[in-house]
Amino acid sequence: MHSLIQLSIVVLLLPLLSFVILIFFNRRLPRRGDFIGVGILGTAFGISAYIFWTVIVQTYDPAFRIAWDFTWIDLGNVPGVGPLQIKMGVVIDNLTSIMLAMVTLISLLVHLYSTGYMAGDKNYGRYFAFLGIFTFSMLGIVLADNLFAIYIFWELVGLSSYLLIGFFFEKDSAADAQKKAFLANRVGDIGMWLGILILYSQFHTFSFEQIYANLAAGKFALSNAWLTAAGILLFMGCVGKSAQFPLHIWLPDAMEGPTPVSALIHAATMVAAGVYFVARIFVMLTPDALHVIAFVGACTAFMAATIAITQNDIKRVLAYSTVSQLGYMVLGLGVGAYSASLFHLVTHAFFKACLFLGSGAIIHAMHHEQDMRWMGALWKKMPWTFVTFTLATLALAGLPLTSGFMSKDAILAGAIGFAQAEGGGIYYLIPALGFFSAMLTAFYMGRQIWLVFFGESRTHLKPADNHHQAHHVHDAHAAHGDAHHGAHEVHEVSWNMRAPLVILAALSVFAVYSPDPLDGAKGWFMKMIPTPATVVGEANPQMGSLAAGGVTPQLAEVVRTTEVAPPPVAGEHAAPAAAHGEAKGGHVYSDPRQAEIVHAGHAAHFTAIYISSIMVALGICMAFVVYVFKIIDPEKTARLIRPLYLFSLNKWYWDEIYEATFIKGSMAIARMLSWFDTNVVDGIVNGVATLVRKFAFANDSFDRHVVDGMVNFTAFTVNTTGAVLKKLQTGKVQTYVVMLMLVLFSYFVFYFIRLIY
Amino acid sequence: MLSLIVFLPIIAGLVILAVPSSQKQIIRIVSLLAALAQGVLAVLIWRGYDPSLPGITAGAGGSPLGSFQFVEKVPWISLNLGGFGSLNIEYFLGVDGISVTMVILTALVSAIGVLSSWTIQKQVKGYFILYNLLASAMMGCFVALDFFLFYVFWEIMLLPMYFLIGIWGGPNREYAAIKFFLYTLFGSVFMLLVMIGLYFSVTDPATGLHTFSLVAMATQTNFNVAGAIFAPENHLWRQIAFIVLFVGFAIKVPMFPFHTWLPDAHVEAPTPISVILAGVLLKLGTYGMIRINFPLFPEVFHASMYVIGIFGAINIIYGALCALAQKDLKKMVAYSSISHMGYVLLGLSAGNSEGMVGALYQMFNHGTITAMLFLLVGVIYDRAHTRQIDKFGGLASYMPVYAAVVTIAWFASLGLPGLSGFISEAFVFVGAFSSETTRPIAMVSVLGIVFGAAYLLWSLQRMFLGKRNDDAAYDLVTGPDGHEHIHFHDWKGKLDLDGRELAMLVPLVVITIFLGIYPMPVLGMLTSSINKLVQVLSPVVMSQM
Amino acid sequence: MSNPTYTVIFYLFAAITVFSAAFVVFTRNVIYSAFSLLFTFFGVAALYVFLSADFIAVTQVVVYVGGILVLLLFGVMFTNGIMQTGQKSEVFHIIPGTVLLAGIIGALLYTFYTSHGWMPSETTLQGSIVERIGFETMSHYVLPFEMVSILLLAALIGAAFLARFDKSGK
Amino acid sequence: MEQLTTIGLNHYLTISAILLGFGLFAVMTRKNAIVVLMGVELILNAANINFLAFSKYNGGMEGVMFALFVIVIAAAEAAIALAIVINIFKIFKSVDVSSIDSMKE
Repeated sequence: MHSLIQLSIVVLLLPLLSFVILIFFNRRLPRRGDFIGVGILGTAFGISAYIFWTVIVQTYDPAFRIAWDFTWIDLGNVPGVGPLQIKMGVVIDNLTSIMLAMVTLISLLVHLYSTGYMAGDKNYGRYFAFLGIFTFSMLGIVLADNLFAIYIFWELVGLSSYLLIGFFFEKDSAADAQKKAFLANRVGDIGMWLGILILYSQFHTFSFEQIYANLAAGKFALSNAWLTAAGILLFMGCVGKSAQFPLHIWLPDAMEGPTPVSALIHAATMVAAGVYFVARIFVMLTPDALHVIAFVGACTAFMAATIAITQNDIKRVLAYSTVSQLGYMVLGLGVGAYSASLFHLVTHAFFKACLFLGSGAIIHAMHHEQDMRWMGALWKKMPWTFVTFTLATLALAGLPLTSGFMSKDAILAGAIGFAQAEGGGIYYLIPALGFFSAMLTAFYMGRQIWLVFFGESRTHLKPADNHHQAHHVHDAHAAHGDAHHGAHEVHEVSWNMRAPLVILAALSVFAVYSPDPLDGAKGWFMKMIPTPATVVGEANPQMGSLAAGGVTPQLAEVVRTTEVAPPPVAGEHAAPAAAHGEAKGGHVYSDPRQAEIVHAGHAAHFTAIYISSIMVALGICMAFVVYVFKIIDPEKTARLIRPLYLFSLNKWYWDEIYEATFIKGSMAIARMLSWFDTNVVDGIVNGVATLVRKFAFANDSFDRHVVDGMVNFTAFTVNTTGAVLKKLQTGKVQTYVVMLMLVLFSYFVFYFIRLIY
Repeated sequence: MLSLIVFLPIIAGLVILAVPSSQKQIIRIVSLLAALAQGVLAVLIWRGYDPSLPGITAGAGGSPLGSFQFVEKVPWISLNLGGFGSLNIEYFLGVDGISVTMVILTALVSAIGVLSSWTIQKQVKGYFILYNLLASAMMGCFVALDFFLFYVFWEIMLLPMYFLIGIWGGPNREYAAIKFFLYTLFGSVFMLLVMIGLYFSVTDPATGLHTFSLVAMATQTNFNVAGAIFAPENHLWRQIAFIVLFVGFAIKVPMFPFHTWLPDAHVEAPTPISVILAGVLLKLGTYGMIRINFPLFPEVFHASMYVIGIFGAINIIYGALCALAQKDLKKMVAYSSISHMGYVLLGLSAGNSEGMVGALYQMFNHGTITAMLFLLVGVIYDRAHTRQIDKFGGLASYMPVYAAVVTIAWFASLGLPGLSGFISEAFVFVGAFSSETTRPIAMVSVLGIVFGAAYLLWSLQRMFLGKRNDDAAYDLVTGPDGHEHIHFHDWKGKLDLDGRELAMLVPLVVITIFLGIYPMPVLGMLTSSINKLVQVLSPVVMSQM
Repeated sequence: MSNPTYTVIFYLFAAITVFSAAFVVFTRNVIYSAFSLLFTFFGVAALYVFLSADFIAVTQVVVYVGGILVLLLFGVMFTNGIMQTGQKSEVFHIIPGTVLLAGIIGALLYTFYTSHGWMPSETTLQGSIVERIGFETMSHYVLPFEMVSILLLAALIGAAFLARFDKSGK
Repeated sequence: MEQLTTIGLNHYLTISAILLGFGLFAVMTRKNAIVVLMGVELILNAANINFLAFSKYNGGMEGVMFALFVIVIAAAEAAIALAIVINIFKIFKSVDVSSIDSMKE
């Protein structure tokens, strides 16, 4: 076993240890054991950082990959299949090591932050336990080398998400939200599970490596449509977990959970797991499946952005922006901008965590006020928060010199390239939606910054009953909140909440990822995470032989480039590709479609930068026009386009639609079936019983009148005969003897008559 | 060994017979000791079991030894029936992978049932005598390898169950008991006919005589009596026999549309009987299918896989939807049992190793998980004297340990990874999907996962989360320490789980978690038997005959 | 068996048997009946000797004469005072009785003498058979023998029980 | 004449038949229970003669053994019967069989 594998397993198990210790002993430990959670996560992050250092910095090899597995379930010699084992294992490659470091870092920061934010909660220890099991599950997803393990940890993050969303379970809204989140995820999960089943039913293995090798060898016996279906179904898992349209509805509600949880789970890591998973299965997605993914991503990005502009709750705005950004990532994967998508995943994780933690700090300082309409003028009171929050906002909006700028532009460039490669038409809708969403993002983030940090303080404008309610629902914090409440003083948060903000904001700067602020492709990240070669290309039978010959599917290097890549395309784009970065220079894509998209994407790089900068500038200008200079009154505008405004405010009415169709429908069917069960099925049973009873009664009367009648008739006959014969019965023994002898004698007589005749 | 594990409870019952009925505690302790001894024996059997021997059919030379383990085989009834030939019934016990897991499950659930019976106050002596009789009969069913012996145990089981529901049950107990009794009797009467037909169709290769031995029956070449009713060429009668047996077992499972006795029986039965009923008795239906129905008529099984699968899917989705609509917690759990047994049927219908392993493992897990669910329902019923979901709310704040265990049990039931139910459900789906026949059914059945989550989470929310309902079955009082507590009317015991309840639940929780993380202790015993069974059932083997 | 002495002696005993039996049946006095029965038993015993069954003959004398007859006499004495006039007993069903008596005897005799179905064996029983009886009793008939002994015991107890004085009845 | 002088099976059977007839007559006609019993004894003796006669002319031991058993059973029968008679006498103060007709009811 490789030492890195051993270390990664230690990293995986440490948060579980934290969970076990805290769930059983939190009440017996000083400070409810929060130091255990923080300490263990610190250790885990240390080890992860070491892995990161070894893999990314020291090895610096795009093809780096080590794997280890063990037999988890041994099914013996299965008839028709042969020896069959279900294996569990760990794989470490560049992506894994980056994700490990990212997850443990953010988790550590959130742990640290929570020591301040959650202080005084009655279930303080349990909270850290839940964070532990979440981190464990998330690391499991990151490290897993097979679909089954991913599915297991997938559900486990669902569980931890469920537990943490419902942490304040005494609130009905929290209880509703946790149930909604779990069920929406389950819907996605059954799709994912069916996708896994399609693959398993063909290859009898869950391992990525073996599935891809088999696929590349062309051993998929079903039609290509099944493969596309498998891809889309697996993507459904991502739809659920990453809150893509149409299962995005749970994520905004999930903000009922504590804010650090929102930062960790519902912004930075868990929701990104969907994207990570699609990246893992990227090589087996057929072009058709990718198209579906791209459109879903684009729709999600656009829809969530339109909703975000009208939300008033500070966390909801961020939630919808998360959905929108996840849409970007999914869009990126769909269009084939694999590296860019994952790049955006990481950058987004940091700046969105920063935003959420920042909003948490604001909420904490505002005594659990979440409505932006009653905030304002906080920048002086909370300078640290203001600076970090603004930095992260810039990254989210995609302004130059930030990490978000690089990653978002790479995705949009990929989208343009994709549209070009696919031949335009409807495919231009995808980059168009992307750019439009970028503008909306800039607008609503500008709105948020202004409403929260600038202008006048509007705390006093809040309607009283509303105000009261806000406290009421957070009664978990009542004791803590009241201590500050009397002062009504908004102040900067303590160091343990500030430090994470600073670290995360620092990680949102371009320099961490790339020396060139305009081009992420020059940075280490995109070099380390190259686009893998597809294993399902329809055009290349040679691929099969190659992959079967032992080339790992993740590798993009292909020996026989000339045979495979169409010369015109390669020639046309070779120069720009080389110009845009030597990272791709050595790689020539085996799949012509993939190659074309990547090269077109590189060609479109600057186009994307121009367009998106314009869009972002436009968005910010709009925000300034509306909120800073107040040239346009937002309320008047809202009245003017009231239907649209309501449409956005009510989140496109998705909740209502689902409520009316699926939930009501399910309940109606359930009630109907229950009625059917008690009245029809059971009714038949009882009816049969009644019939049998009726028959028994009929039988009884038949018995009494007919059968018994005959018996009675016989008895009557016997009675009358007996009256005659009674006379013969004297009761004297000797009479009977005489009769006996008479009978005997009559036998003699009979005998003699026989003898004579 | 097997005789001992089967008859230990009866011995305990005889001992109890000698104890005066006023000595309730002694009666309980005797029962508990018997159950614990049974558990020890089960552990010994588990440790002594060699997972490499396949079972299902006879080993080399037609001898059950070398294939089955812990075999006990002595002639039992030998009657000369003149023109009908002779009747040879054997006392034939033995275990293979399929039954050994069920033996362990039965021992476990019986012991927990005894603990759960501690609260029974009415006619304790009679109760425990019947209980021990039931425990013996169940165990006997799982280890009997002679069809006649199996049938005897099968019928013996009915009687105590009838009285246990009919005397110690809820308000509508007579109706439920009679329904249960008639339903199962209906199934078993036809089973008797098929059994006799089988006897005259099969010979034991070792002796050349007719036999009731299920081991001999599982090999199709032993159906060598010319012109017999179930001879291989007699397709129609074999199909009829299969259907009749299947219905007999399906009633026990219970399979839609024969399931309506189950909610009634569960709602009326006292908690320990519900535990036994759901934990062990339902398994007898599917066990009978695996042990008797399928290997004896493999070609009919093969032809009817699709139909069985459809019934499985109906069970899964129908049960889950019905559970969603229930207002009575126990009824909901009962319907969840129907739903979960649907997974077993679906896995069996797949006819491949993954599906069968999943089905068998699901049987084991459903035994432990549903036992847990019913115990938990019993806990709250003891306190509140109601099971209406609407009558609770916010319990998690006041009974944290109970809420935690409920959460684990509920999540185990909905198939959360890391808990044992997940692995079995996953394998059922893997198997059903891998089989060409049942693939469409599997695709529909996965909806059951969502509905399963829906009803469980919804009930969890309504009972445990949020705040106390206005018409809840308990009062909110402020204790001397200033904290709010709840108070159940006329409940004197501990508010949260007490020691006895923890003693019942903690082993189940531990087993559920352990088998969810590392399933091989149970799966390892199953695999070789299942692979053998799949071989016996596969059409390739049949065509070679 | 054409020895005339033998024949004569046979007829003598046959006559004793038949006539004393007739006297048993037809006399009105019970005591006379009983004593007449004594002769019948002796006659029959003598006939047994003719039939080579000497052991049975002895048994006949011992059991019937020594046992049963004494019992009968006791019975007579228990139920009637000795030498009472009430010892005379009435006759009942005289006509059907007589008819049947004649008819049955006649029918039997007619059967014996008209049917020639009797085919005596070549070897008849000769000499004493005591030893053979002992042997048969202990071998072939050991189970009936044992059962008879049980029967006797039961009869003994039963008789004692039935005939006991009912003290509480007083 | 030869038939009369040569004693054979039929002679014994004749005696047996006559004894049976007398016995039956006694059982049928006599009112005194004791005499009825005597009739029974006659019948038994008739049977015994038959057994022994057939046994002699068949050359086997079966008849002899049966005769022996009959005697034994007769003894038992006599004891029981007399006990019953004594009981009847106790109850009805009479041994008149014709007056005992409680079986009629």
